[in-house]
Amino acid sequence: MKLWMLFIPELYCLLMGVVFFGLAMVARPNPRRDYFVALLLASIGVVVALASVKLEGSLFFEAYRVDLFSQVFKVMLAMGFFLVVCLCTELNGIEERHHPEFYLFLTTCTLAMMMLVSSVELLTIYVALELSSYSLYILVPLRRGYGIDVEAGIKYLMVGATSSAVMLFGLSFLFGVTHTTYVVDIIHVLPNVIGTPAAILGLLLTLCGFFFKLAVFPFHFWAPDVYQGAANQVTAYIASASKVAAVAIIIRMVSLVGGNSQYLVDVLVTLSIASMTLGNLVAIVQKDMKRLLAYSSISHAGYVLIGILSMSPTGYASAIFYALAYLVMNLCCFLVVVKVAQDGSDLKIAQLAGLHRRSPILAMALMLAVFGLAGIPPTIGFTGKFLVFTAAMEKGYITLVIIAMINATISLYYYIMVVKAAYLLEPDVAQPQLAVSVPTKVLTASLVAVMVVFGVFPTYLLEVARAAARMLL
Amino acid sequence: MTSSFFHNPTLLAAAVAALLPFFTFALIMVFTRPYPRLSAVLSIGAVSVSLICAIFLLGSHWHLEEPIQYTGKWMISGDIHIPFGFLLDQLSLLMLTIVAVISFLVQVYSLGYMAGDPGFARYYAFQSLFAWAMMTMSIAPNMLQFYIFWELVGLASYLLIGFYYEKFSASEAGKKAFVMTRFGDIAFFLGLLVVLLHFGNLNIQDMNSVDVTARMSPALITLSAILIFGGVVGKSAQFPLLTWLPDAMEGPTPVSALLHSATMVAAGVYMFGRIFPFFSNSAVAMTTFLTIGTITMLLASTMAMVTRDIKQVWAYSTISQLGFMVMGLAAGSYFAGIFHLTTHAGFKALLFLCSGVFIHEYETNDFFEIGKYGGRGLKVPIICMTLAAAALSGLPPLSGFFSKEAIMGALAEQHNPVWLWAGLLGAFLTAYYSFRLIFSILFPKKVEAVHQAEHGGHGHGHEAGHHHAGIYWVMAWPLIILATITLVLGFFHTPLENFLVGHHGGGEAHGGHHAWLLYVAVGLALSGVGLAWLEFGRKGAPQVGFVEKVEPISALFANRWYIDRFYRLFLDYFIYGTVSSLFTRNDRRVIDGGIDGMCRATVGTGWALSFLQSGMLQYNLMVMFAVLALVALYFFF
Amino acid sequence: MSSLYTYLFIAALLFSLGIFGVFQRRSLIGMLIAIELMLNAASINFMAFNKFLAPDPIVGQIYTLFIMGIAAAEAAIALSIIVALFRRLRSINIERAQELRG
Amino acid sequence: MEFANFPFLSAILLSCVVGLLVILFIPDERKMLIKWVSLVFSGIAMVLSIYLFFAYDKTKGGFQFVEKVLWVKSLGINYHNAVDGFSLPMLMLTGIVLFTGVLTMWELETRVKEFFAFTFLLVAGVFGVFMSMDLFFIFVWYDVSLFPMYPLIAIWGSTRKEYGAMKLTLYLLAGSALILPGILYLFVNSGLNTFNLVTLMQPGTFTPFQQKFAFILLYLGFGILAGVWPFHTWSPVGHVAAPTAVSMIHAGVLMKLGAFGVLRVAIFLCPEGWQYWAQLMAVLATCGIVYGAFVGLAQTDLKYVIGYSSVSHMGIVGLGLATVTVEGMNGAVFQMFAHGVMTALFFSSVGYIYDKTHTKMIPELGGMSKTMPVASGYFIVAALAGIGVPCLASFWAELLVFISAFKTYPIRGALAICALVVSALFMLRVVQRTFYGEKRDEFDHLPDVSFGLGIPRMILVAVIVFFGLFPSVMIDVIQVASIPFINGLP
Repeated sequence: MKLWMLFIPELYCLLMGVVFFGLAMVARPNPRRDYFVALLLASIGVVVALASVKLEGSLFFEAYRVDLFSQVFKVMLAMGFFLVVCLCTELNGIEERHHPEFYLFLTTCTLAMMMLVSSVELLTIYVALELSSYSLYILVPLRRGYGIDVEAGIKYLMVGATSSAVMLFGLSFLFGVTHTTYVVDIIHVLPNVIGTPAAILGLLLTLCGFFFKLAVFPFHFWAPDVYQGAANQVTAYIASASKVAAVAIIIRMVSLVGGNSQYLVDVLVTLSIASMTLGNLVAIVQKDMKRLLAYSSISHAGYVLIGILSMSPTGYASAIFYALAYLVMNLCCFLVVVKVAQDGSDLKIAQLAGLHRRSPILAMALMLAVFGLAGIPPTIGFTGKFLVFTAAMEKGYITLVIIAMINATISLYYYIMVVKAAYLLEPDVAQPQLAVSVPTKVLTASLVAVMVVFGVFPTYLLEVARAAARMLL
Repeated sequence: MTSSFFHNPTLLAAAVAALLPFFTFALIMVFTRPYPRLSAVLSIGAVSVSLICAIFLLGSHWHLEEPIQYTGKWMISGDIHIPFGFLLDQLSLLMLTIVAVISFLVQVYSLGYMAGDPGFARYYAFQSLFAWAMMTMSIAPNMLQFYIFWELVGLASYLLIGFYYEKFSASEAGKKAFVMTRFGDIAFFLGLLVVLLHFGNLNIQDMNSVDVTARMSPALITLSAILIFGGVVGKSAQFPLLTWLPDAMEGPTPVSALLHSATMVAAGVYMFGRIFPFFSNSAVAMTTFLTIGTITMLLASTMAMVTRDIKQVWAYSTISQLGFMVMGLAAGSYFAGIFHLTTHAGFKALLFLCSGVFIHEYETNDFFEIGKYGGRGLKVPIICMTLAAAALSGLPPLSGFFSKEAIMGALAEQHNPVWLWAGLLGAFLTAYYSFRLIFSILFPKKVEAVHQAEHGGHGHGHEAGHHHAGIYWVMAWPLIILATITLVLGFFHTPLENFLVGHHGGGEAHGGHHAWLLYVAVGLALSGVGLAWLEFGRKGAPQVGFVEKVEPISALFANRWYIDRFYRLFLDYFIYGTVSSLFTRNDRRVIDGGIDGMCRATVGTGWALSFLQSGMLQYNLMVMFAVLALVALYFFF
Repeated sequence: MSSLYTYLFIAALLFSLGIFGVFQRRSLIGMLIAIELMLNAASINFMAFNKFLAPDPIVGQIYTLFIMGIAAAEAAIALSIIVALFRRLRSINIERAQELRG
Repeated sequence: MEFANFPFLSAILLSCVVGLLVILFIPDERKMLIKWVSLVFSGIAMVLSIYLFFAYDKTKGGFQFVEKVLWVKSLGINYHNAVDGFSLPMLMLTGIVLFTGVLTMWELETRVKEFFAFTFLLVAGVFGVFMSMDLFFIFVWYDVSLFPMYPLIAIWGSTRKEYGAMKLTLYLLAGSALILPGILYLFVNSGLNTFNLVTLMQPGTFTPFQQKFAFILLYLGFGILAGVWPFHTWSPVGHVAAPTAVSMIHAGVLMKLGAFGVLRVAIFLCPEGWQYWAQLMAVLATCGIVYGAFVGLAQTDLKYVIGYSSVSHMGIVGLGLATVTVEGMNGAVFQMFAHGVMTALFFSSVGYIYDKTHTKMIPELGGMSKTMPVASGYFIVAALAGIGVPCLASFWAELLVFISAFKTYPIRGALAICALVVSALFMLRVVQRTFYGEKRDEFDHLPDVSFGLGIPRMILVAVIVFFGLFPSVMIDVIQVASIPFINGLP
């Protein structure tokens, strides 16, 4: 097998980027064409990612590792990309002439994240992370006609740049302590020196950059603004694919410690509880659907951290599972957001009123997705939470689990408010039926099916996640 | 087991007698409610079969040596066995017969009294239920079964007292009866539990054996006896739970007859008799009972002296007679109490049924009014009622005379003469208030023609014209039968005594020991009658009793010694006003309010935290670094 | 004087100055410059660690080069967004951009 | 038995799930068809559950009708269904209440499809909890049965429905916030890597401390749903808000879910914790009994009255469980069943009255016995059952519980027994104010319960009376489970 074959998913993304770049060169805008090209390429991308799941090996002087862990995440990223592209039928939030650029930056971002999950060298990680961030920085202000997008963009950039500067500073300390930039070597060295201030400071500061991606408290400040300010599809992408990549890299970094640092665990526990609580509490008072989802994503970052801070194979596996579950549920929510706010505007929760009449299938999907986010069985969200909590409990963190469950109860409140809006409230002015095309229905139904089926039969996904997690050690 | 069951006529008869009314009840409730006549036929048929069985049983076991007990399992749960079966001994056979007779007569009587009532079928269903509960209770071999049917008796009387449910007072009375007797039942139940836990068995025969004293300490026996007696207090309307019974006459009059004679209230005394040996193990308890009985008897007598309601007079008289029975039993004379229960069943049913005729005829409960309308014109009822009142007063040679003498004899055996004097006073008062009523009806003040005319015009409505005669005689026959019983029952004194206590009642007190007592008692009764004659009977009598002349006492009696008022206040101020409303407020404010407050606090915290997300980028960054610094500090300290 | 800690101290100072600048400057350009300072602090660290500790002498230099390049890209993107913001608000003062909150 | 291998339990679950799916694929407009489909599937569930009750081999005892499929190997999760003497009455109860509930809602016209879909989802969860032998599935089914309550109450409910629905849902799911940690705690500490209840309940699996700790988590968690004082306030509020059938299912079945959870999970797995905390359980239960009765006395809303009577009656269940005796457990399980049927009857008659008169405030009603004799009759029967009149099912349950409670905790038992007077007072007060007295002219034209709508109520009355007259049918089944369990206690 040729070495470059290991790089196929990334190469394919690169190819896609080239295509979109070409489309962007063409003068006359044609959204339909752009959409179908993107859809076609993205679907092939999923196939390519799936096909390369079994690959294993390393590239670029050991700086780049291809294993089950990375490939699983690549599949998730490709899926996320594909699903976001699926949502772009009514890409009304972005000017038509910018559609190719939109796809282009989505592609580069996906490419960067794919590289991120495979990177096992600090510089590679840094470069990949920055590439993905920069693509998003540009995507956010692409929105048309709404004053808030540029503000959101600049805030995103400023917070992001600061965080990455902090991360870089931390990386320098890691380098200083371990004398190497290769993760494989760090794994061997770091657990021995993790007690020293420099090492712990380095790791902590490094994690800041990734926490920023995942929107963990206190690096979450960009999330609500960006979710609200960016176009709906962009938000969907940020909320799903980008979070998945962040989970991957945090798992990678935390696993460096080898479970030796009580201090790091304490920090992670604190941040996790703070994220959950803050996210859930503030979400209660939100009126805007995307802003609500932003706060919910902050709290979910807390839940994922529970799995990660267990620092055990089961913990990492549960975090991987949770990331996947979160991807699916969140995309399902955004599907509804995109379809209900067809003109690309922001969606107020109150605007969901009467959804059960306007489109029963969307209402049902929304309800299931939202209950999934709340962790109600038999959805995949429950299974994810269950696994995460099991992992934490194996380490004896019962207080953490109870706090997390109480948080889940609090979160139920605002999720139910969403369901209530969709199922119970009637709009002030009678709204027309929502035209839901057949492909959309199929997409919705399949998302719902994935949520329920993998919630009820988690075995397969769980085994994959476990196998992936074993690759780390 | 089934085959032996059917080959044994005793068991079969007992089963049929006890269970048949239940099937009628079920049949009527489920199927025949729309057909009143059919329902009545069913019910009366069932009760007459029960009657035949009861008489057969009584007859065939007149010379019973050993009690017959048959038990089957009803429910077994772990160590708790709840059997279902029959205990046939002298007492239960007697009671069974009394219940069957009275039920039968009342049901026949009701054919006339309840004719045309919209709830006719329902009425008969409840009557059957009542009969079933009472009969099964009578022959219960085990106190748990006894308790279960005891409760059902309470239920049936609740349903019947509140039969005219549209009337507020009727439903109120039903509720009152149920809740007040429930109060006693709780004590009863607790007492049974004490026995069950410490004695391990609730079989009536075992409880009555000497084992009890061996297995339970005297204190426990006293405690459990007093608790169990609580049931008697509730059901037999003893002090302090006596006020439900006068209200219970809100039900149809035949129901009162049934309730006051053979079923509901008799159940209490019957229970006393049922486990009489158990009770007599504790002298303290017996003295308590004697006190309660005496208080009850006197209180009720005073109340009866001032009321103008014919049914209430009999209701109070029931209470006072029940007091007598309890006194007799508590004084140690098993036979006296039970004998009085038997005779009382007869004449009290008679009294109520007679009153029912008057009420049905004149549609008023006030006996002065009845007298004015010409109550004495109804020959059969007035004669029967006078007869029954005489029996109630203890005038020879009627049945009441004999039983009362037996009780007096028992009281005279007591060391403390107070009981006897109280008893004699009671006898005097009884005679006085009974004949106060009788004379008021017999010799009314000047009859005003207007009333007559008014009455004749539309007094008792539509049915008067057509069915008058038939209905009248349907109602009259049971009266005549009961009057006969009242007349002759007294002469069965000795056979009954032999039957009940003949073989093991060695140390029974006897009226004969105190010949002087007999004369004193009769004399007092006669003087009571005389006083009533002076005040109500003779020509130009003032028709105002001596008590009624003293306003405060009269008010005290008329208000039932303010016992009801006290309960009302207790309920309003303590139960509703304090406990219930405090709990409710606690529930709304503290418990529920606490939860709501927690939720509101959560939302409020969310609102407060949302200010963390200020629009100002640099504040956000500062928070970010501040937290980072804190985390780092945590590491160094 | 030229021990590792000197460099680390300078880097830390630079980093702190950068943080201070980010907090203090209301102008977006100023904040961007402050962030550059923080990046430079990281670069100094890399160089210093590389010089004093690491076996491979060029890692730190490579890092620094990459950081410079990436920072340039970042500056370009940031400036373009700042321009867009300026078009909308007629200002590059961050205090003016406070529409998103809560 | 030739049917021994037929998966009856899964068939019950499937009848709910398939019913749900079929309903989802019927167009909204075919309302009658939806109702008939619901009726048929709920009928199947009921018949199967009753069949199981009588087909259970009492001489053999233990868990029967076992179905076991490996679900998630790495976590030791099995799809494992079985029934014993404790769960059989509950299954039967669920079947009966579901069927009668569907019949009760026959006149529903708004959003019929969604209503029955949610109902089936809920009931599937309930059945699942009652038959599952795997902690994971118990929890899953438990949550599945809770969340449909929100839409069911919020959409079809009445008084303060959104508030009530939200409160109920949050409160109950807050309970599961304690249950899940409890379950996971046991799972992790057993070291057996299995969620299988039968394996975990072997003596010696958990240390006494672990049992005490886990028990209190599980007891409080499940206890919230069982209406344990002082966590009961969701119940009156929720009952008042819920539509008739939902109240029936909720008060009738769902509250039992909590008590059953305490029994099946907390008590089965942590018997020593049970004995340790029994004192506390008894105190809370007694508080609930007394308190519920007194608060019920002050209510003016019919449904509130029933809600508080449920608190009181569920206190009896708690008291029975707290005695740690065979009689107590028998009584508690019997009481769950009896109370379920009784409350269902309560709510079905109140629901009917409310549908017709549009009020359930006691002062606004009165003389209903004249206006609607049949509907009132059903209520009165339920009220009598609630008072504990003999020969109605709940009497026996209360008798057993009180006997054992008095034996174990004389003072608390006596207090609880005394509360019977209060409960009699408040029930009869309601009956008197609502059904007796002068009839009101404004309700004259209202129809009484028709024969069709009477069927579900007749079934319920028949069940109450049947088990009131033949309590041993029930007790014999229950004690097949309770006697070995108590004897096996350390």
